[in-house]
Amino acid sequence: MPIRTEPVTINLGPQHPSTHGVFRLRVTFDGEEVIDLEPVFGYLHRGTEKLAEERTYTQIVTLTDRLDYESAMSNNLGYVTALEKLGGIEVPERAMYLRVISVELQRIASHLVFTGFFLQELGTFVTMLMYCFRERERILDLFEMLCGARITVSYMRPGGLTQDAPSDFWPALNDFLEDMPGYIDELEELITRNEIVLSRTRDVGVLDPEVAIDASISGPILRASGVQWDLRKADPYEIYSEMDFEIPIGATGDCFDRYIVRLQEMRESVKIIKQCVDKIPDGTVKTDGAFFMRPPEGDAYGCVEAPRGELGFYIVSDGGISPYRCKIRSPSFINTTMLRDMIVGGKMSDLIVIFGSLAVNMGEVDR
Amino acid sequence: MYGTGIIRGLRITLKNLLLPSRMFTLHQYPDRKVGILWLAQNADINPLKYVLANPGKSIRAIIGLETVEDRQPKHPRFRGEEFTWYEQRCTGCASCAKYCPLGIIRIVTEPSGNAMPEGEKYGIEVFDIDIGRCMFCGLCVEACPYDALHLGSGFEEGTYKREELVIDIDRLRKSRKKPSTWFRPQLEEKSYDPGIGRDVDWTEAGRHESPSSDDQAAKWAKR
Amino acid sequence: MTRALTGGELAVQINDNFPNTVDEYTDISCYIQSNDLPKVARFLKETPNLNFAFLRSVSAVDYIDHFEIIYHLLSMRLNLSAVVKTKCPGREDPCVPSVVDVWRGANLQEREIWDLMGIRFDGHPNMKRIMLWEGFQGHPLRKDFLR
Amino acid sequence: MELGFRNIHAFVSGILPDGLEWIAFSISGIFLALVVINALVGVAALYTWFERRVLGRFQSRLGPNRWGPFGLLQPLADIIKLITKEDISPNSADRIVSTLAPIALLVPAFLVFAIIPFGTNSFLGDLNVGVLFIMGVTGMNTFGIFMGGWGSRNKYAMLGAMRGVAMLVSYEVPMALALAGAVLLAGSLSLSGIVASQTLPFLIVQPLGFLVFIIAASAEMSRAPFDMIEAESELTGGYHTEFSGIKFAIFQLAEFMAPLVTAAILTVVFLGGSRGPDLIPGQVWFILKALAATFLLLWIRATWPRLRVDQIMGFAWKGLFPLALLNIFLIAAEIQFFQSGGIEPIGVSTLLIMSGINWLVTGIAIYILANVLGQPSLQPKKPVPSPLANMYAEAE
Repeated sequence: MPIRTEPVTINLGPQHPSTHGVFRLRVTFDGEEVIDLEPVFGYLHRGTEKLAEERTYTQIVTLTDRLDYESAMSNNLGYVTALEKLGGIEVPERAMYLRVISVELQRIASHLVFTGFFLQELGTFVTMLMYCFRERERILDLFEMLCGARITVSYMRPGGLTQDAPSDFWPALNDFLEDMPGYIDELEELITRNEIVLSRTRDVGVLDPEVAIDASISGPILRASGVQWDLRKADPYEIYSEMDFEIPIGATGDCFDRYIVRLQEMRESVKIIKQCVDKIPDGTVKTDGAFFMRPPEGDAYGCVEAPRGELGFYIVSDGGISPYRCKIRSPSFINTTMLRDMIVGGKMSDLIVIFGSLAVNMGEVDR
Repeated sequence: MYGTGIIRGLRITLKNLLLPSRMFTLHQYPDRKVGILWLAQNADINPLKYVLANPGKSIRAIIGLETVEDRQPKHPRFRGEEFTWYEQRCTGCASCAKYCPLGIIRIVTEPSGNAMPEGEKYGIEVFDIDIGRCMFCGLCVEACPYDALHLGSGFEEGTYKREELVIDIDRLRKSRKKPSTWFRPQLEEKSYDPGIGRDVDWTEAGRHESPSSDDQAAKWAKR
Repeated sequence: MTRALTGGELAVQINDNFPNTVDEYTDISCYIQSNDLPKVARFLKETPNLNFAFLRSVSAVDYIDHFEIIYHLLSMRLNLSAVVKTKCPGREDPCVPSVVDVWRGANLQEREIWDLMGIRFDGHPNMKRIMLWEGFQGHPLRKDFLR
Repeated sequence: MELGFRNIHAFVSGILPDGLEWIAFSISGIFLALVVINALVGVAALYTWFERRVLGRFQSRLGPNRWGPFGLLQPLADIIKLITKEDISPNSADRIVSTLAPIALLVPAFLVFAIIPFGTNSFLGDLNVGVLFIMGVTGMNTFGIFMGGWGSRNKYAMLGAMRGVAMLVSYEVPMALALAGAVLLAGSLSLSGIVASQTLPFLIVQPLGFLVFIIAASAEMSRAPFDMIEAESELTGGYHTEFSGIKFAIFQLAEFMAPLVTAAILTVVFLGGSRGPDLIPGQVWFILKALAATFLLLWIRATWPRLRVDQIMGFAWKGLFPLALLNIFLIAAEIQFFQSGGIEPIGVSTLLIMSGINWLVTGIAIYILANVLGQPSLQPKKPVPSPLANMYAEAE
């Protein structure tokens, strides 16, 4: 007698431990195998682009904090980069160095969050999450010194920064830079050679470089596929052209490569920050008048390499005090394009691992 | 060899279990349990002497009941709640209200104010800040031309009702003046720390020394 | 350093192959007629000396009398960038051809534009609302959307 | 006087007049059951505290430390909270099955303890088919898990239950085979007999059996790295997703009993039970060894991620099953060779020779198996930049 089976449809989310916020995946299973999947977005849609149209240019900085709430500094930088391009504002050199320091710290913090949650989804019972958050806490302390807030920093302003770093920031930063390589070594020893992690992530969710480029995927996911493309090298903003660092890439584009690329990026970030600390000049960090800026009529697209990929802001100005249109190209949103193709055919556990390896942040996806 | 990687992982977790530097990285809030050694060290006497001196406390400490208050130290720049506002400095210009991205500051002025050191000023009738919606971006502080509004340094403002989160003028007047040094370099120069420091008087909170009449005369006479 | 192709350079290249498709061009961008978009897109992607394989972003701007769709293109092999725009007149059911066949990366972004701006993309495989729920009235990013 | 069924029975029938044998039997049985179950629940509650504290330390957290000295009253607080909570079950759930599920899961754990020899004797006296009893009873928890998943009418729970049944049934086999090695060596099915024959702990004599047993047992109790039944990042809790209140408490109790059961069996079969230098009483030896075993299980739980469902099944059949067979074959051959037909117990010197051979064979077997199972694709590859991008290009 043939056994009658039928596929099961499960709503993974909007509240589920592994969906990084409120996100729903409508998954159809045949036993343990995923045969269809449809992502459902929009649970965290706050209309940031519409809100930006009725705020002044400086006020929008506070909105950008809330896009990718794990990397507020990078969002700030992405926005002010676009705005400075539009308004033609020169940034003082010290401000650029401090910006790079804070952005790279944020990259480390964001990658630590990724690592922690990725391994949590692989099933390490909270341990790695706690280790990664312990390290991240020190970065957040540094942010508190810089700007008084830990997550929603609002540190950057068009034409510079709100404030120079306090005097006790530099010793604390040096301490952190000395400890961080050891932490990364520890993480690497804990996980990188772990056979369970390897067998769970190797050759899972492979993304070919051609497909990745075609699907506009950016950031560590693109680099894990073997495409050596990083805006910090390709189109250097701020003072990245003076920095000496490598762009790590992956070999196959599977989940493991996405993890290992991020781990190596943390090392490179430490390297960049060290160079910045050595080279930082004295001077002011602010530009007069930029707080109340009115850029000329026109449009500009500015982009930075945020921890999750290319974060772009397309700002159209009509000469007024607030932008006519402020479009956000959020990396997380576009990186989910290939979700279905990567997951279908895998097991349920693969689904969680692949989705985790994309490091999608819902604040940024839904905006 | 295949299979050794998982053994290394075990080594790292054991290291984290045993090494004190990796163990005590967590602050328990708002108080933490202390042992007898810590108590003795705090009292700066020999542990043995301490036990003899305070047997009750020692027993409590040994069975793990003794706690001391322990708060996460925060940087003076910490952008906290309960804004610090100096009525003497405020002219009622409402720059803060204009620059608030959420529009949660409400100011009502009346024109018959008395004269204050920085010039003519409006009397302020209403100054409401709805910190239920505030995100502590600090743009109001940044916009204040007279350094009248400062961010506070606290973070324990839990209430049972949203309405209680609105800070009105009476509360602003009465609250302790412990401004955060965020965006206030003049306070930072004095290495003021709201966590441990005293209250700041309105004369100290400004970013300028008030110029003497001679200076002012000299400055304006040149033009 | 990524070199931004000026609108003029781009217009020359496109006009050589497809006459009368370029409406106008400015320093940074070049306006294409919306009907010719798919073939111009394919040309931009597959021509070796342009090779715009990476679609950075698709944006839409509401200029009251017309909509503008902006394609930010990037060529990773040549480190070139370009901006292609197209105009889409009319406020009742504006429609432009979809470029999902050329760049898969446009998939979600075009859906988002349909959702928030109300511009329909012809040939898109899954033209549904993405951020808002089905049955939502209006398109919030339009300038005349008041709520 | 040791607390055992025989002692109590003798005591009670001494008081009662003759001819009321059945009353004496019932009284002593119920009394013993009450004592044992309450003691075990108490121990399990203490163990939850231990597990949470140690896990907390592993994860550089503090663990429960607020309620009572060192947080020792935390389990009590948890129990009170869970008991007073509303017991919610889905509208369309199968009430009978879902109510019975926690009980079906908890009972086997208690049953096993009836025959574990803590000191020289166990509660129920010495059961001469102890190992068979253990295998039979621990196999029962499959029913509990499947009833929980089926009865709660939840897709996640159902998936967890299906995974659970497949995994538990598969891992029964290597577990039984690993125990068979010990039985062969001891020449007895009774647990006391196994303890008595361990002049050298079987951990040393047959490391392969120990390894297979501990892996299979951690799968049986669905602990990391085999916790896919309740994989909280995938199934949001697995078979007990829909349970709350007292039912959930019983599920948790059963779950925390599982390591205790495993540690007890492990101690008896492989660590020499209550044997040890006479300096300390046997019961203390037993507890110490069991604690060490639970710590090992905890340590693994704190470190390793979870395997995928097909990998878990593959590991059971391709990895553990051959190893367990090899172990049995090895032990049988050695007994045939060294004991040469006699029934007298094997001497320590012979056991040492045997363990030498076994350790060698274990190393070789694991090495070979690791190279067979370990996929070459797990080796790191050298990344090559794709020609599709050149970020240093200077366009003309």
